[in-house]
Amino acid sequence: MTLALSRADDVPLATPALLNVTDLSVSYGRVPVVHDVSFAIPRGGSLALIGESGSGKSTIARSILRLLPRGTGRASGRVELDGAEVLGLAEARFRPFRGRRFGFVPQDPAHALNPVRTVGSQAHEAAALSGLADAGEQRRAVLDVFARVGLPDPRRVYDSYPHQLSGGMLQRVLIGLAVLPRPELLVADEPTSALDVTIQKRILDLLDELRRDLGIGLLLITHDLAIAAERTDEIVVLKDGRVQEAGPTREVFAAPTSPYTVQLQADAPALNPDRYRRDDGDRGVDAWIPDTASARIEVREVSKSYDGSARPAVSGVSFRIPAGTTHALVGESGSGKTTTVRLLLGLEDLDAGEVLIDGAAVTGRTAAELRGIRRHLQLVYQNPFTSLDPTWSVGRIVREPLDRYRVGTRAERAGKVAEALDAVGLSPHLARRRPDALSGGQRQRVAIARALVLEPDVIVLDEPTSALDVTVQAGVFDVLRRLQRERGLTYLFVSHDLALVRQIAGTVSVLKDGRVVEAGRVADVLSHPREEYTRALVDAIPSPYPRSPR
Amino acid sequence: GAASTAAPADAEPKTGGDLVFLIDSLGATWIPNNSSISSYQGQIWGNVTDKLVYVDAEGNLSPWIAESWDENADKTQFTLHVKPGVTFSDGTPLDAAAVVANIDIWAKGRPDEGINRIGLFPSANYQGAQAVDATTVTVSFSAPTLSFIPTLAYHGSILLSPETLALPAAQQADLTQDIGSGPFVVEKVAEGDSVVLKKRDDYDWGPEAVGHEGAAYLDTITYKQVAEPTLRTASVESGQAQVAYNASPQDLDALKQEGLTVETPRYLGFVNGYALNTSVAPFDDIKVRQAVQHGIDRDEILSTVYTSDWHAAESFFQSTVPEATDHTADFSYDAAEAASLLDEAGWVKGSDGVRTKDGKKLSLTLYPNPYLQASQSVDELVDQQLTALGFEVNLETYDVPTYSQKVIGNTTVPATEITRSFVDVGAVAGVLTSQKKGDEDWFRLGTSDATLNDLSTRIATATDREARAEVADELQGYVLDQAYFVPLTQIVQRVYVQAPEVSGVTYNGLAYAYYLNAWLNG
Amino acid sequence: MTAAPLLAQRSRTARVRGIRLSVPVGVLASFAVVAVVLAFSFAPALFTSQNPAQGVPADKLQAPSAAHLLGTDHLGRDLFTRIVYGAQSSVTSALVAVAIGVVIGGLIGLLAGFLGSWTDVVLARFVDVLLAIPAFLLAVVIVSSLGFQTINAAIATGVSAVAVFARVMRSEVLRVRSSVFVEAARLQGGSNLHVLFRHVLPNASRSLIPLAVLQFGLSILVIAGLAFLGYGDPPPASDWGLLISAGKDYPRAPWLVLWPALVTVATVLSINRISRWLRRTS
Amino acid sequence: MLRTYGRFALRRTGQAIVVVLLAYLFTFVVISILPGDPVTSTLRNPDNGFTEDDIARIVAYYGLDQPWWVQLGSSLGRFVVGDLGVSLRSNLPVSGLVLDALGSTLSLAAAALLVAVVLAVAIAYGTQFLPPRWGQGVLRSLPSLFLSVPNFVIGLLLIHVFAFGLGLFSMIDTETPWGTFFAAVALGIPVSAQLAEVLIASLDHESRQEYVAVARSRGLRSGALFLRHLVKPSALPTVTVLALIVGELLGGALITEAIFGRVGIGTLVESAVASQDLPVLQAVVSLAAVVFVVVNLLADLAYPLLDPRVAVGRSGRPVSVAPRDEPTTPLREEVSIV
Ligand SMILES: Nc1ncnc2c1ncn2[C@@H]1O[C@H](COP(=O)(O)OP(=O)(O)OP(=O)(O)O)[C@@H](O)[C@H]1O
Ligand SMILES: Nc1ncnc2c1ncn2[C@@H]1O[C@H](COP(=O)(O)OP(=O)(O)OP(=O)(O)O)[C@@H](O)[C@H]1O
Ligand SMILES: [Mg+2]
Ligand SMILES: [Mg+2]
Repeated sequence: MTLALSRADDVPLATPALLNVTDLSVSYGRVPVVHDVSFAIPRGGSLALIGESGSGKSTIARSILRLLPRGTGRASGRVELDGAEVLGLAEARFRPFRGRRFGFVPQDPAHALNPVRTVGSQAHEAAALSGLADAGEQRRAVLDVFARVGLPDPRRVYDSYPHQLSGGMLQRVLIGLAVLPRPELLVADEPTSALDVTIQKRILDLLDELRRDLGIGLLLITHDLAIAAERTDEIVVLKDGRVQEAGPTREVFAAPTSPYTVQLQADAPALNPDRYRRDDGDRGVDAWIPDTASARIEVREVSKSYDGSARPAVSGVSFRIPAGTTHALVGESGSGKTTTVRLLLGLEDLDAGEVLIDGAAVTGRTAAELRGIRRHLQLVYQNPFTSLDPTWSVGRIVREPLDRYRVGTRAERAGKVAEALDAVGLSPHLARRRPDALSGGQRQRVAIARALVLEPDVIVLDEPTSALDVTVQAGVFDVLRRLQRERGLTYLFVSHDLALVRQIAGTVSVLKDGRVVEAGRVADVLSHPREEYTRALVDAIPSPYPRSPR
Repeated sequence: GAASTAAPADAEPKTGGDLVFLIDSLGATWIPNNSSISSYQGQIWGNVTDKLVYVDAEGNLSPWIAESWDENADKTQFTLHVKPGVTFSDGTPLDAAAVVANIDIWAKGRPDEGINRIGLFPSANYQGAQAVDATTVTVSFSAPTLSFIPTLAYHGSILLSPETLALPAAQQADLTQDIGSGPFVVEKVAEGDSVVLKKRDDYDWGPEAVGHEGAAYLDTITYKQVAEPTLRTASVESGQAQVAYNASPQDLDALKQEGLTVETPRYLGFVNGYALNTSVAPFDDIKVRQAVQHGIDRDEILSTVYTSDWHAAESFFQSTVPEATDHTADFSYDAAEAASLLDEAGWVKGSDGVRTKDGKKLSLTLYPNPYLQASQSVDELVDQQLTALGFEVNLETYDVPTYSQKVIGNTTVPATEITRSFVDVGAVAGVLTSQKKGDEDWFRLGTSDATLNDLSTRIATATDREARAEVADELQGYVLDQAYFVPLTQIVQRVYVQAPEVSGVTYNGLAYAYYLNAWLNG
Repeated sequence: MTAAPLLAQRSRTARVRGIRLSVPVGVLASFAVVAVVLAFSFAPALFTSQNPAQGVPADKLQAPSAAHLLGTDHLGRDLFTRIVYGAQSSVTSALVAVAIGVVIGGLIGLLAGFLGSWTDVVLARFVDVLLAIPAFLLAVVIVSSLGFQTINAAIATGVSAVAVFARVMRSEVLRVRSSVFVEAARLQGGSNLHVLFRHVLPNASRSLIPLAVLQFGLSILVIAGLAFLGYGDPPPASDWGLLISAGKDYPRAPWLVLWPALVTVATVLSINRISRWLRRTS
Repeated sequence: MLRTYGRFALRRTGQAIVVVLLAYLFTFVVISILPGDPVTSTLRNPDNGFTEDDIARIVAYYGLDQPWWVQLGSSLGRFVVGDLGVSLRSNLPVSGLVLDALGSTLSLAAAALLVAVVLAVAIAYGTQFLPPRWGQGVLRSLPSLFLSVPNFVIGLLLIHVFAFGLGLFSMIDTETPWGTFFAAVALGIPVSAQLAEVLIASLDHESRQEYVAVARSRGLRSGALFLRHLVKPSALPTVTVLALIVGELLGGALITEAIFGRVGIGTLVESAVASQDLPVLQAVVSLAAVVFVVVNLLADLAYPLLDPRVAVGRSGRPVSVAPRDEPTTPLREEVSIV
């Protein structure tokens, strides 16, 4: 913070910073969450606020915009826009700043528009701020800005209700509405975290473009280090509401000074494509097994259509996974990844094709046989917040498969549970807690422990870390990698994060609209994508070295 | 006449005025035969219809529509002389033919069409009635029927136009179609809410005993249903109504202090008390029965539950019954006596205060009579008093339908609380034993008590009122001596709280308010 | 597509809750009131030495005084004693009502939600019928059929609450049944019964608890209403509703209505407060 | 859309009819559990002095001597063609009795609904915008208090203060505007509490939504914010609850009418219950079910039209088309009255 402060002091008085935040502290009720944060953004400049979930990023944004929850949230310190203090202004005097000088792009597009009013009717509120009184002119301005942010059919968007638009479209609408009155500063709170990588890239490009063309200052909030690195001039790293490090982005990345930043950088997959390749002889990542090797799992030409949707969710998907390797399924949202996994596990009925486990078909088995197969085939769900029964203790959750399959005596089961918890790096005293009392990373480890306890040979991981911070994510993958080495496990790993796939998978199938468009060794597919689609996916991986193409 | 009036003696009656009478309920159906004895609807029937005979508060009979009557020596044949010139409100004459039609339907009803007969009419002996000429009716019975003439004064025996009587039940149930000859006619009916009566200007045949000639003074009477007792009295207090029916006894003193009039006419009949069941323990033992008689402090009931308007029972009958005689000594309160009677009978007090004998507790269940408003409180107090004596008392309170299913006719109920009116003491014969079909056998003696059998027969077959009165005295003494019956208090089943301006109301022997002679002061 | 921010949001509220777990004063007071009422009903003799059914007739209708804290009724019985002893039947009957609602309604909802198909259709129609008849009317009809006693009023009240519990249970079961952890349990080799009793039931019944507490308060009122109309136990029973309805006949002794009414209001208010708190914390 | 909506409407209407018939049946079964019949028990009044013979003949007249299935069959047969039978108590046609009573009860219920809605909206608005903080807190605790007071206590209180104390209305003619107003207040207060709770909860919920903060970031004033953004989404769940509450009004009328001395469905029920008047009870219960079912049918049919987030699925069921985690999308099957 001292860094930022001194920088702000360096700025000549004639050109005051656009935004100047000094010693900002915020508390909710009696709980302080942000401590003495200071930074400044020059006119047309961009600054990234990064940090793990809960570090206080949104809280800072809301204090600047004076959108803290009434009653509980309290901010102190100074926030100056163009040299004018705004934190202490009466609401009536602050209102003119809203929209016209501060634009806001919220974190979560799905909840940022009134669900029972059309997009257009809400857009007029923004258009009115730009001084247009006539409804016709307002409408024209709205349609213009929708076109500007790359919405394909502005008229349709104008007439739609929010739920009729995709997340990417909503995010563009929100950006459009925020820039429509041409504010001086745009505060964008994780504008892309909810979106597919391909869309994410488009949105970030759009923001860059707007900033360039309209001279808007940008406060970009993100937890993704790579994005910050790629897109901003300056960076402030937060942890637990305190500034860990601040300065020009390039400098911070080149020589991080705080241990936290160092760790963040190490954990971000996009910044460390070779993290796991250092362990030599690791088949999971690198080995390419010839077609003749017997597959632990083979999926042949499986297809599935859900009732009522015209297009099959999965159609003719095939891949094979040799024992002890990691296969990745990638593709954008809705491309059929989860459906493929569910077909493999027999959670959905196949329309066509077959699934072979150790060369034997799964379909047509009795319930008892299926149960026997599943014993060796475990699934870790995408979302650790819903996959654990909230009324059960961790110990009981992990013990459940043992109880169900009647494995060993009571004492033996207790031993296995302890082992499994230990294997995922959870301390034994957590066994008595309920899931609510655990962090997301801990919960996902519990889910993994539950998958491990039966000592299966195959674990299917459906985006196991998409809900977690990078640091936590890195911890989970460390565990998975170690277990694979020790036990020779086979993984099927589902993700839309190509950077992560590059780190940990050996082979990959790229899905698009339910079909495999490309497959092969990760190194080959990602370095030399043959398909346009794959290339788009690869390009969307944020590059750690801004404005210096490799 | 028995006109009780609150107005100063010199007040002149005023014509005109509208009286609002607040009533708990307007009862069920308006089919005359089915509803005329209702404590609620009886109020209205009494003002829109006439009867052949009038009975005053002391039980004296006097002529009304029957100007006079003759009876033969063995009381099986009666001749009624109908007052000429009486008409129903639709203009048809109330003549001998109309009287015959009415007596017939009282006696027989049309049960297959849903029309009851009149319950207390001596139907069993009824042979028929004939119109001898336009004003003379003869009625014959197969056995001596001393109770016939009093029954004509009974609240069930209301005279209606023969056209009304011929209507099917569903139409009779519509009060506006029921045509009477009384001082008021039905003006408007709001089902379940109110009934408005309007005075009949050409009315001129009120009972001689009431001492009023010509039409009524009041223009209208509105019977309005207000279920909450406190709201009824409060409405009279605040001047929104003139009469509140059935106030809580507890309130009466305070109401009087506020200047309201409280009328507590008693009807003719049995006193309030328990008919004990001699066929079940512990009342198969005369000592226990007597202990209950002496163990109940009637003064405490009167002072706690009631007010000075209530009277202690002096006998088995209300003291307004002409045949009633004073037998207070047989059942006076004496806790020590009661206790020693129980000791003698072998009931020993245990550590919990409850007496036992042969391992069985001296327990008793009381069923408050849902037809008597204060019955609940009285039984609660009796519960306290008998508990002190070593009884274990339970109270079971039921609503009317449940009560009639579970208590009435149930031969295991140890003590049945009686509230029962009659206009002729001959009715008593029907409740004592089981000698005849239809007898109620209150004490569950069957025909085992020869003395009672004899007394009951003599009452039933009497042909001479004087002689019958002596039998009645003997009967009262015997029943109380045997402690078959435990009298509590005389019944005031109908309480009227009136605004001070209401004057000249008449209460007949059944304690209904008759407004022919009533007017509003000021 | 919105999983990530959603989750961030959820974890935040969890964290927020962690901070707020301290019990508000109002809730503590409510627990105190309920505790006193429960103590009344389990050990009435601790609070009063007088007899609820036996009074001194000479002392009838006395205003509150040192001898009779809350005054006496028309038979000279101590009102405080009657309220204390009345707690038992008021509380037990409300408990009976809630138990019927929870058990029958819960079972119907559980079966309808878990078994689905025609079981669901049949049970849903049955519940619709119960729901379509106004609860109080339904209670009156049932109590008139069972007979006018407090226990029957309690049963009737319980039956009229069945529909609410059944609906909530059913939708909870549907929610839980389709949840990921239930599927996970199946993958772990759990049978139908295991899933039903170990996962679905405990989770679905969690939201039934605040509802049951709320219904407890409501039942006290409904049973009081039935007693008021004369459909409950008669005196000398001293259910609160009965005390109010008997007391209203003595307008010159307003304390006879005031105190039982206040006790009822305080109890129900406390129960509602607790229910609200439970709903917020669970 | 139109086809599926038609199927949805048809399905819901069919269900509604089935529910009404079942309600009729249900009442019959419940009342018939009781041994004995009302006619016998009235005739048994000892003052009447009837013999068992007399009683048997009268009972036969009412058809009460028939086995229950015969009675059920004939009454159901009549019900289907709209004949409600004859009251056992008053011997008058049930349809006439019910129609007479209905007017008064409907006006009472309508007035009570109005009172409840006005009160609830006032309370809910106050909890969001009343300037002193403690005032908001007080308003927040009002619904809970309203829900804790037995409604007969409220009724008695109003009568003693306004009828006898201030003389605003009389107990003789209770159908005057003031009389109806105070009865409506007594009936409406508990209902307003439920409405207010839902309204406050959804206002609280909505105002915590991100879109409200975002709208505020566009510089909207509080008033505009409330009108444009909060009213409609909070009103939707409230409408649903409102429809469910209609039944409550009919049930509550029972006590309110008894206390205020009004004649209506409530008093009709009370007397019918006291005399086990099965035909009347059946008619009233079915009527209540019809009212409830029709109101809720309308609410159901309207919902997919009102809320853009709810559409009718191909199966003819309303489905939420909003993101799954959207808690403000109350599919009617999930809404419960508490
Ligand atoms: N309305 C609130 N009331 C109380 N505490 C809150 C509130 N909102 C956030 N917090 C707490 O404040 C801290 C900072 O939260 P904030 O939303 O600013 O984090 P963030 O960095 O934006 O996280 P994320 O990456 O998950 O969006 C967290 O501990 C959070 O639990
Ligand atoms: N239960 C279902 N019923 C109908 N359609 C479904 C269902 N589940 C998925 N789909 C559809 O099938 C297609 C593939 O969905 P799937 O969940 O497999 O995608 P995904 O690649 O896992 O996406 P994401 O990255 O968002 O998890 C999508 O179009 C989806 O809308
Ligand atoms: Mg945030
Ligand atoms: Mg998926």
